[in-house]
Amino acid sequence: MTQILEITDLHKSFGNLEVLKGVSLDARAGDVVSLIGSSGSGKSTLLRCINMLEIPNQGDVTIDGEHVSLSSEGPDRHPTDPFQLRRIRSKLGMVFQSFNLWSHMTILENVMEAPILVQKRDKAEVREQALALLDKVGIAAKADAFPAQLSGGQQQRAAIARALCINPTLMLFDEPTSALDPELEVEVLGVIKMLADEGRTMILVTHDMKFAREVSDRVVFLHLGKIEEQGTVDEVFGATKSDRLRQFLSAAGHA
Amino acid sequence: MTQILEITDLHKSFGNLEVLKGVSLDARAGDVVSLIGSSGSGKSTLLRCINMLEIPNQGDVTIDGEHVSLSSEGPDRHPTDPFQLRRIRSKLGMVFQSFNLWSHMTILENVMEAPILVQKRDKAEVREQALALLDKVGIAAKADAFPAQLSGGQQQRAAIARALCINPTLMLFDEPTSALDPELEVEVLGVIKMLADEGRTMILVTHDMKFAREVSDRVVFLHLGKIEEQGTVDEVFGATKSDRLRQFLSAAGHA
Amino acid sequence: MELIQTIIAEIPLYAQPALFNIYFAAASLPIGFVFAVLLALGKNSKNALIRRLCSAYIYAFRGSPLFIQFFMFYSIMLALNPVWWRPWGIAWLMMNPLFIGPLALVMNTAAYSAEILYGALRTVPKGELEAARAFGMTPFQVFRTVTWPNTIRVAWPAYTNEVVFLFHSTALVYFTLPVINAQRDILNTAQNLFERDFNAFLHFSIAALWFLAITMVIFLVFGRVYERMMRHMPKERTTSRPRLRFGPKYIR
Amino acid sequence: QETLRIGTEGAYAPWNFVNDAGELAGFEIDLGNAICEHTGMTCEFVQSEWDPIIPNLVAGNYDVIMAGMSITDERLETINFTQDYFPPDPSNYIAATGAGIDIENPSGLRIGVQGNTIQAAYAEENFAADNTIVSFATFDQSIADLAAGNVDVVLADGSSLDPVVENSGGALEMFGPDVMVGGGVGGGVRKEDTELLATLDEALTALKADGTVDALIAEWFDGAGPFYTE
Amino acid sequence: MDGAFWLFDLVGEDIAFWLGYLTNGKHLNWYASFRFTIMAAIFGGCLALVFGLLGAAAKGSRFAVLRAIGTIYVSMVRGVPDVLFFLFFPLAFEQGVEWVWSMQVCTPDSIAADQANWPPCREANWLLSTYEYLILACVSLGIIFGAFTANVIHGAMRAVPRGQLEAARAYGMSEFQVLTRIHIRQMWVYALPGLSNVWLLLIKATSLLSLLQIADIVWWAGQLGSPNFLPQAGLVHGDWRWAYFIALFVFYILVTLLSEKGFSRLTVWARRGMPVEG
Ligand SMILES: Nc1ncnc2c1ncn2[C@@H]1O[C@H](COP(=O)(O)OP(=O)(O)OP(=O)(O)O)[C@@H](O)[C@H]1O
Ligand SMILES: Nc1ncnc2c1ncn2[C@@H]1O[C@H](COP(=O)(O)OP(=O)(O)OP(=O)(O)O)[C@@H](O)[C@H]1O
Ligand SMILES: [Mg+2]
Ligand SMILES: [Mg+2]
Repeated sequence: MTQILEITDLHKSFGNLEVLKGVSLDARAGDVVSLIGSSGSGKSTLLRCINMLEIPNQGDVTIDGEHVSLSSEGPDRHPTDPFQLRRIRSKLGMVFQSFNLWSHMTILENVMEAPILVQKRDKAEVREQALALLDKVGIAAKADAFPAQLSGGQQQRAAIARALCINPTLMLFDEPTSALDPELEVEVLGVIKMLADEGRTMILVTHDMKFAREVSDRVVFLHLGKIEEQGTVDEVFGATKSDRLRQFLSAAGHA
Repeated sequence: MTQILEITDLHKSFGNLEVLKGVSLDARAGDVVSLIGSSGSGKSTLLRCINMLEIPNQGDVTIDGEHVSLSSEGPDRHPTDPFQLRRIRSKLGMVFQSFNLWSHMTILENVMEAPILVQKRDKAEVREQALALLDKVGIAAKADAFPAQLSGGQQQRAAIARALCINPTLMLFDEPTSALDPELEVEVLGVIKMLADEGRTMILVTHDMKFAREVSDRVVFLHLGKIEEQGTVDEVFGATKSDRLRQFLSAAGHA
Repeated sequence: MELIQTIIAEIPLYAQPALFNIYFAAASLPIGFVFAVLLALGKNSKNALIRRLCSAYIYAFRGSPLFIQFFMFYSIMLALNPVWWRPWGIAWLMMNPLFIGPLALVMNTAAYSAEILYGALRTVPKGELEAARAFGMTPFQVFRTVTWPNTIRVAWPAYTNEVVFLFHSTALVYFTLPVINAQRDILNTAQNLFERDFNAFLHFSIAALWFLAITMVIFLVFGRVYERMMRHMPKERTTSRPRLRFGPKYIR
Repeated sequence: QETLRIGTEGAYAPWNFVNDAGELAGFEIDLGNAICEHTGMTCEFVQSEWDPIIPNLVAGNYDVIMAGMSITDERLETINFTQDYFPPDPSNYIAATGAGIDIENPSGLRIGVQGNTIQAAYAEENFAADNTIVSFATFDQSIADLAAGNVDVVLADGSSLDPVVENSGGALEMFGPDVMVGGGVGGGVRKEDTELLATLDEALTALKADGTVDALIAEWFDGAGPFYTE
Repeated sequence: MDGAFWLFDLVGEDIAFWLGYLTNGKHLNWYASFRFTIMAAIFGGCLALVFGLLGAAAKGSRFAVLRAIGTIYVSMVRGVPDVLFFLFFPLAFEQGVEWVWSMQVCTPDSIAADQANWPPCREANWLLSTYEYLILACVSLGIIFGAFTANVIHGAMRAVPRGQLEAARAYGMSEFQVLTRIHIRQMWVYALPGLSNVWLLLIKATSLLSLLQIADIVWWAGQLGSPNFLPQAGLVHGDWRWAYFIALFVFYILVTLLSEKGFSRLTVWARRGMPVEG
């Protein structure tokens, strides 16, 4: 299967704090990769490096065979080709922990904004797809509401629809349910499960081990900025090798 | 023993919501009475009616043999004799859930303020007592610190010292530990236990059944604005009569 | 070189006029502050009539230009002169710009400061108030122990800005009131000098410099006081601690 | 056709003022128009506050000041004047009727004047030591303050005070000696505008000769004069 | 007055007299002079918005020089009274223009011939009439209150939640698209309360127009209220200025009231759909 994502030896520092210390990771089409790890281990940072919301200080990211061109390594590193960056970003559907729906637009406008503005697609066609997606995530009735009028779970589902509408090659989820109450969490996890079953390629940061076990093809355990262990669900949860991971899993089990 | 507190047929409504529906309660010198009950049952309201932070719509409160004079019954009821009210209040030491220390005064100033201002006592004498009390609750070293520089547990202990310094006839505690972390809770419960052992008269609203069992002479279970059951610790916890209380206690045991 | 000499020669010309600006500010601030406290308490009162009256006063004086207030006050005082001030023998005081100026400024700053204090009054923690009441304090004692210290601390940064802008508005006094003998304030002096040689850049810049310098002194002093007031707040907690910033919300 | 821009105050009846119709009117407005007619120029009146009226002339906002301005040596240092179009006229004291003010030995008085006038200069020179001089921006204001009792005395042009006394219903009266200051009222022009000065002088001479000036004076100053014709 | 007899019959002598008085030419001039105030407020307000946006852009710029200019501009009005600026800007502007012009037209002879300190020669003199002063007043108001506006807008730009912008970037919007579609659009919501304040300040500052030799409502109020003793000049009356100034006082309060109403409407509109806090 085709390689969708390839990260090689990624380093990222904030000032003096080195958050990622050489991470390599890849995902093939249809893979669902869960990133787990304790708070502060660098999961969000890694995810944000994939679509260059954070620019890695060192290391490369290749998406769908296209290498993101960055200037020479160091803290001042920046993308050299803004057009390429935008093209690549528009293949990545990011779902944030705090939804980040644009609060001044209706749900439908939120979903249609990027396809029309960035991908320059036909408005009518986008609209059709947007409505279909909203229907799929179960909030078609809310198309003309504003984000603030929705519950957290509905907002997150809208955010997923927004990400889907750009027909992304790769979906990125950063703890998509941790801002939600347990009841609302269920709604959103249901949608993500559905996408996983459809065979979408996804990278998923989560704290919910049960859910990770359920949807992932591969699980990656990040610890202090490095990948401490990775493998299939069975390998990681069943035959844990690292002490750290065992410790982490036992703590997570309690919570 | 002398009757310190006597409440007869107390009613209190907020607008259309009747929170207390006829509560009668008394406490004799040296009694430690715990008020328990689920959230919203009216425990805080009852406590606040004792020192007239809320004025009951109906019913009487007698403290240390002195009947608090109120105007005719109804929603506009108010104290008719502000001097008497202040005199009675200065016999009641109230400890709030959220401490309510005066943030711009040092701990020592907090403790000394009411005795000097309200009871017109001699400054040097008050100071001596205040320092002794701060020592007693274990925060003598913090006398000159400001509240914001203290941990929650220390703040609550300071609040207890403040209440003690007016030599109250009756101490009122409204969930004094529920704003605290479990570790800090222990500190404060220790101090309250010490006071109970000293033989102080206290009314204590609490959610901590274990603690209630430990310190109380009598336990009062409030439900939907009425006293559903009351008696000694053994009667209430050992030989529970009401179904409601049994249900409440089993839920409390889980938490 | 010549320019520098001109500037240096010019600066002291404003020293005496500056005293007028300082006088106007110094005379009106304390009185205005006392009124402001009363107005703020009135606006916060339970009594509907008092509340309405105080709110209306504050609204009127914040909602209209000080420039017009000066004219209005002078003409009203003048209209009252034959019926009140002269018969009572206090005309010498009531009609003096050194009195009417501060009077108008007092009425004005009282409204602005009252709004600031009112906003601060509403942030007084209810729990602290209840604690004071629970100890049997009288309403006045509650005010002294809890309400006032909390209010003034919250209001201080905004009040500092109000002081600066009151000081700035003293520049309007001699644009509106008759001039007694040779009393002139900074701006008047600058204008006078300008009308002689048309050197706008020199005179107005020096006048601005004087205002700026005095403004800085005000900020320094009020900032010091604020530091002392806020001793009880840990320095890091910037959220609960309004920063003293040179960022006025209102001028007139 | 050349334009003559005339600067005036518009608050100094009967010399120049805004009437109830909202138009500039008064002796100097009529005179200005007469001059323009005589010289074949177009008149344009520009209103200016009194205080900066000379600076505004020098700055070029208008070409001639006709604002009841007396010819004085001090002013002659900055600008030129045409020949007078109103002869030297006494200034007078005005006060509340029966105030009993001893103007010969004044002390502790509040003396009102319009700022930057010859009367202001006179008061400054003679009374400043023992009295308070209150300067107003306009003549009207000084009278308003006098009527309200805020000043004890106003010193101003007799010609302007006449209608005030006449219409005050007996509340105000002129008293004391005439004060002779200034050298008549003339039009102020910039020093370098010698040509304009000559033109205006020539026009004034002609208008005086044919009685126009005297007729206007008689019309606006309640029958005063004639000054310039026999 | 002859034509107004029917009025006398209709409403009685007193009212008819006052109606006549309040509609005489002088009063009509007063009413007409409100146009200066309104124009100054509207054009001054628009300019303030323009200067404010420019100032905020400069202050938030990536270039240190622009940032410094922006910061100086924004803090400029803080230390010095607005009246001073209001007097100074028009003079400075006039003198600046005359100075540039004098380079073109002045000859050594004409400079020598000129007596005054300014302008260098007569030919370079720029005559200011009411409308030119009005334009200068608008520009001054724009500059002064533009500084306040810049401050408000700068703060509002920073108040827009970062997540909103990150989401836009994550979907591949260009920086310009992020700025126009999301950032500026949401900025208004946070800026409106501050802008409302600045607007009220600006309205109040329009009362200063008379300082620039503009016969505005304040000047006319003084004229109308001044005592008049000359029958030829119209109704003989005492000092009525207090009444006229109270009228202006009330006028400004009403304008403030209306403005606040308008702004709260605007806020509701701009916030539609957005979360309400506080
Ligand atoms: N913009 C930033 N500037 C400075 N430090 C940052 C920044 N973003 C993240 N960090 C730091 O980098 C470290 C890793 O952060 P990151 O958000 O990637 O952790 P995480 O694994 O996602 O944790 P969590 O589960 O709490 O979200 C943390 O110590 C964090 O404080
Ligand atoms: N000031 C008030 N105005 C209106 N309603 C009030 C007020 N104070 C309390 N209530 C209502 O009265 C009811 C009882 O409140 P109270 O605080 O006495 O309950 P409680 O038993 O102390 O509960 P908890 O354990 O949560 O503190 C609640 O429904 C509460 O919402
Ligand atoms: Mg994270
Ligand atoms: Mg409670």
